[in-house]
Amino acid sequence: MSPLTSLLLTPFLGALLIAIVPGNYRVVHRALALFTGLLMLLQALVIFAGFQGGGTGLQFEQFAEWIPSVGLNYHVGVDGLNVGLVLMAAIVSFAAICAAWEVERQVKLFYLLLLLTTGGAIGAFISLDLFFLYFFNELALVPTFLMIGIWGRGEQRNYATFQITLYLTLGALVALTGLIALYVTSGVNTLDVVALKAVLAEKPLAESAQKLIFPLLLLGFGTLVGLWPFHSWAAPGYAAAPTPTAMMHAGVLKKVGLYVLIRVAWPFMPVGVQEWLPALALLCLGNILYCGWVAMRQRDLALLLGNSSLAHMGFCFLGLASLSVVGITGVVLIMAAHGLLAALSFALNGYLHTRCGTTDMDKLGGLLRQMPFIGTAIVMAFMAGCGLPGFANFPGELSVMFGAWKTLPWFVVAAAWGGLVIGGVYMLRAIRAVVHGPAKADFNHVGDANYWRRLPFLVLLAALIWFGIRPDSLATSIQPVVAEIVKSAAPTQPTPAPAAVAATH
Amino acid sequence: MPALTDLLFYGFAGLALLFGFLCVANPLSRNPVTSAMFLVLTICSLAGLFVLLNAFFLAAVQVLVYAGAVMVLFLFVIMLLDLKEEERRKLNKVALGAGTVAVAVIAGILIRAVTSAKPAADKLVEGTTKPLGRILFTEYLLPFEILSLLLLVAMVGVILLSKKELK
Amino acid sequence: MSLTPGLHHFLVVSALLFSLGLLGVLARRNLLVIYMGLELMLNAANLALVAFSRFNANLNGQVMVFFIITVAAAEVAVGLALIVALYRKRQSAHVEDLTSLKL
Amino acid sequence: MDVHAAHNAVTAAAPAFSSRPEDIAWFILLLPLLAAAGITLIVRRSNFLAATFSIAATVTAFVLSFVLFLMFGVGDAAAVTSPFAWLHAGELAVNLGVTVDKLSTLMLLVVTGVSALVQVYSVGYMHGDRSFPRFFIGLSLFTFSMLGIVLADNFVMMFLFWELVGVSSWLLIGFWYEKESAADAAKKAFLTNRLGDFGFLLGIIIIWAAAGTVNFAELSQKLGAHPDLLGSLASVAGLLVFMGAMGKSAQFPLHVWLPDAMEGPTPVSALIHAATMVAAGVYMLCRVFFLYQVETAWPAALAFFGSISALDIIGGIGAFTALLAALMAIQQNDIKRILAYSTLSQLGYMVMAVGCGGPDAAMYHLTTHAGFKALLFLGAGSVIHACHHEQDIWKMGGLRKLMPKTFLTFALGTAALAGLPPLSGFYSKDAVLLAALDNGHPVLFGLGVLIAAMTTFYMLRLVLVAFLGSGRSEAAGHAHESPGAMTWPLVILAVPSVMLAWVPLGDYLTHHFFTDHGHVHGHGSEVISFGATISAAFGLVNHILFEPFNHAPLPAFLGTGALIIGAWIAVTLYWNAERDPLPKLLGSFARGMRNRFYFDEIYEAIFIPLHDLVARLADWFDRWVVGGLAVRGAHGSTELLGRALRIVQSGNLQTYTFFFVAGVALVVLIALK
Repeated sequence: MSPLTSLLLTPFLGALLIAIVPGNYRVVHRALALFTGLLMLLQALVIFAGFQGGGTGLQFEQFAEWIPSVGLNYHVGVDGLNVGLVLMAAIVSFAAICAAWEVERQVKLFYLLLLLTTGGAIGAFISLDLFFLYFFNELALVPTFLMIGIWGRGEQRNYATFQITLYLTLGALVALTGLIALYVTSGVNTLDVVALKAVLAEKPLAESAQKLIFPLLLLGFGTLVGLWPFHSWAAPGYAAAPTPTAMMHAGVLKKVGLYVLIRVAWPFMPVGVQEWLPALALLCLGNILYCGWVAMRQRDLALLLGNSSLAHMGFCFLGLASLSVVGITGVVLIMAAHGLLAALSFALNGYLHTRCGTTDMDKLGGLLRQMPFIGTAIVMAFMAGCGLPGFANFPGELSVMFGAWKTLPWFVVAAAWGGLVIGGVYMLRAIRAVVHGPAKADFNHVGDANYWRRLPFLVLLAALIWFGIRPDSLATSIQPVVAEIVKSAAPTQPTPAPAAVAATH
Repeated sequence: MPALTDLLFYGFAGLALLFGFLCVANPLSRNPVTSAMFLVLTICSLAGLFVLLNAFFLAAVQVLVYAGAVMVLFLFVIMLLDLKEEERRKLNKVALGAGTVAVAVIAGILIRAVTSAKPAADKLVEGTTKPLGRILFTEYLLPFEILSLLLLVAMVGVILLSKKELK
Repeated sequence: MSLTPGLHHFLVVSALLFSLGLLGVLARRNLLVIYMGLELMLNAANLALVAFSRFNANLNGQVMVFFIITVAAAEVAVGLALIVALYRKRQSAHVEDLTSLKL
Repeated sequence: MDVHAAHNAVTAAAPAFSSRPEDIAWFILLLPLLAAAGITLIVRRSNFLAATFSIAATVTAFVLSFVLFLMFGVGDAAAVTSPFAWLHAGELAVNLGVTVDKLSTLMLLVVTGVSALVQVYSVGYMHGDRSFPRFFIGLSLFTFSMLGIVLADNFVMMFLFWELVGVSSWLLIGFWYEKESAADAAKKAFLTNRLGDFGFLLGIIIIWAAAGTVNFAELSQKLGAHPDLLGSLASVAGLLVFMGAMGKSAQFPLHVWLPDAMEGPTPVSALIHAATMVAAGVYMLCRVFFLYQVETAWPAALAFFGSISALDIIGGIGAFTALLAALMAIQQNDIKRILAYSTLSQLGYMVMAVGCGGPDAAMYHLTTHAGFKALLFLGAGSVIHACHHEQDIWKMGGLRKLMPKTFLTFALGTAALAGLPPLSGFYSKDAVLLAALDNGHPVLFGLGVLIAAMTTFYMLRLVLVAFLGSGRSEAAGHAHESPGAMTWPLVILAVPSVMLAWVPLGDYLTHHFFTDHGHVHGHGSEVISFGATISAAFGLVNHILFEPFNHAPLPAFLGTGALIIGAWIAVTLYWNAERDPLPKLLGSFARGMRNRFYFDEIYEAIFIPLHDLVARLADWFDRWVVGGLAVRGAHGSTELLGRALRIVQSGNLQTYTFFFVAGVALVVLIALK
């Protein structure tokens, strides 16, 4: 059995165990969930460490035929593209399980749903079969709707729940239509990504079909990521979600959409990509600039973080639109980095919410005095959020901007403005409002996190800093895979050597 | 010269329709007891029609079950509920009109459909107890047993529903 | 269509009887009378089935009627029990008073 | 450039990591980081250990820097690097490496030296602060980031540390974060720097896109071989990179953060705003000076610039900043703000020197300035400490007798800043003026002389008001000399303020910048080894001291003349003055100077609201058009339809039956058709 399969089974087994234990053994549920999370983290670390970077081949692959009549198989494996994402998902899951300590009501059900989400996310990242890709994504999404609805907070909870459910379900539906259309028009009876890739390399889809299917996938999965203007579910949804859910959703589930786009849409539909690239470039500005500006105006920390996370997704779309090895490598780097960062930010936001009772920035202030650890973590997280070097986001955003310059120079200017200036403005304002300023007496009773509660923050921070200092530990694995994707996505357009560019000037 | 059976058919059919009409839309009385009584009469007329169709067993069952058991139930309930109110209520003219129209339409459609169909071969079959029992206990054994179960369930349900406190 | 009663004649009677039952269901307000209308409609169907059975020379239709009568009996029992229960709760057996399905 | 080749080079270099002497630079770089980490993780609760860790690390770094300086700075060893793979994605290859050459070793000495002294000083100044260890964490982090800039061998690494300097300065300026003004000042500093970084990053991207590398050595080589490599964006790229310097070195129009940043503790002001962070911009310009030696080229949209080069614009901005800041400094009353504007002005001077094509002069002035400005700031801190955090010079006075050590060192620093021969400031200022004159910028030269006079004027005003005369407040009357931890750094810093120029520093720098290109100023063309320097130093004292007057008399004499005029006006106006006579003399112009010519107000009134307005519009759009019209509209119309259909749901059984029957009738009709 591949270690990937055991990693995938772990959360489901954990959920099963939790389901068996009666509802009033709260401690047992927590311990089981935590143990499951730890086990996943360790397995993911082993997989990441055992991964041989530098090639394009799949590793830890496992294949089992299931329904041959429709070409549906259980096929898992990692290459450079998803190995880092699997690790990120495991880290975030572990942190989310730790952060779920704050849940007081219906603990058993919550852990059950959380572990389902976790398993779904891991499954979506490692599956190499269109059906399972979609299935696991939905398996992860549906429990989040329930969690927001049942354990959510704030007056807008119901509205937000409905909004996020409808948006994401519709998005998934559009994406499903695209995937089915892809399956049907490919004409080969297989849902296997690897097999499809081989077939489509020989016999590409008809151009008209590509031009129709590509936008379905782009908009469908784009909605799951929060592509402008299908983004308005995100900020209120995250504000209403319980902390672990927000962490999982903003951190991991959002990335699944991007991952599928890179894995399926880009390499399989080069003509579609070319056709829709300008539109995508424009939309990503909506994310980077517009959502950044919106974030500047927010007075609620959760809404600010939600919009900021949308702005980061804009960088991913810009990198995708750049269609360059540098840019798309940057996208994958951002995906891993932003997963950690979003989880960290929402964990902190949740901590503030449970302890201070509010995330309204006008009411908070001076918290660095009362809670030095949390305050420092907030500073670090928000600094990472505005692209500070040393944290994992920086190399990703840097690569995206470098990669996009040749084809989309003005977009890069806008992105740099959005990332450096707008991002700096709202993050600094948030830091100023939340942790700086005179300490407020209201929060005198509010304690700093104890050693146990620090665990999720420390885990996430450590990962963020590690990938910030050693981006190559991801990039060397990502790059060959991305190079292959770019080659198949833009076969007519060989990336010019720098010398050639210089000569044309 | 029409045969006696033909006359009997027209007689029973006319009676059935007349009593049916009086059961649901008696212009003289809106008392449910009256309706129930006319329903008994309609059913008896139908039993007559069944006899004309050689379904002797069913005719007997019809009278026994409907006119006997079901109608007694109806009457019991009517007595139990003591429904005097019906008389005081105003007749909803609009509803009556709409209902009549709808019914007329349905009736028209049905009759047109029936009369436009091809007539079937006129063969004879005896609906006596013996062949009916044979087929019932061979070919239709399983449905028959299921039906008994249904009756049991209905019985349990009724007992539960009729208990004083509904929880 | 000849005057000698054939299948058509029985079916027409059945259709008319059915319509009368429907009229009762639609126009009357008393739950019990509505129920009687329903019984009428069932009987109309029975008549049609028996007629089919007679003119098609097999007993399947009659078996079906037998089942229908049994089910109808059960249905009447349950339905009347429901009406009684409802009356206990609402002090009315009048459809106009039973509008709790309305949003 | 070929990625694999670079990668191979990296792996090839890796085994040799510990065996090469230049790898000492890595230790220098990492020592302060280790100190910061050590304090954070281990000794966070102990003031004494925190200070010890931090100071020990910085002093060790200083000693190692000195070793490195002897090995690579003195003598003619080539610049060497040991790359360490950081990010490889497609054609983008970034290796972290260190540059060890004359320029960086000198700067290493400056940074570690000043940092070490500031840290020692802080032990006294910050005594009793509840966040004492945090302060040293911040200082160590800052030193680390600054050393990163100094040692960076490529643009991306420089940008990386550039940002880190920004954030560590934010930490330090906002050290007293509970004070609203300090927190705001930190935010402002960071954001203003971010604006500069925006341009810097774009500049780096343009250069990479055209040249295919971000490595300084490779870039320099490529640009040397093909001066037109950057194409039509050459000058734009240069200016964009300069934008980074504009932010860090607080050049107009991004100068507004620096005076506000005085909200930080005074040692921070000394470290950040005298010797390191603000110098980073100038250092960077010098490091990438090859970028400005390419052919001037503008894209079609900017063709109206014609033959004006990026350097000309840089020089102009530098001179303008210098003049503006000097004017502002004249009417400030806060002792730290005077020094802040003075720093601004001197930075403008350095940038002007770079713009005039004299990076050697700029670096020269940077080095000497680091010494005496740190001295002045620390002296000011000593005064503030003594006067119980009183910063208004008009409430001081008569401190000369109460704080003799501080006064003496402060006066020396003032003299050096004013450019009194033979103190260090005179020589570096002379080099700047000479660079302007030699490279054909007479206007800038004239401005430089004017600013020199103004510098003398406002510095003397400060000294006369604060130290001489009689005490004007109780705090000033009860002032007492600061503890040894604070005065000793002053004394130590006074040494380079006086004598730095007595070693042939100018020639050293000139040698670095211009030997490659074969045109050499002055007499320092011969290779100087360390031993020779020592022996020559004494022999050449006479020669060096009077060299400016002999070699290029015009700037030397004019500079000295400016000094005398400035001093004369200052003494006339402020000797024993009780109130400032200037507002009366100059009227509204003085008010303008005092209010910094309303730049902050203009920014606050125009640019910030403009950006906020866009944000407000976006938010409005999001709330009402996307969130309202689109989302709520879709949901609202669905709900409206639901309400309409709800009318059908009357709850009446018979109505339902009616519809049911109608439906059946329809179906039957259709089925029978």
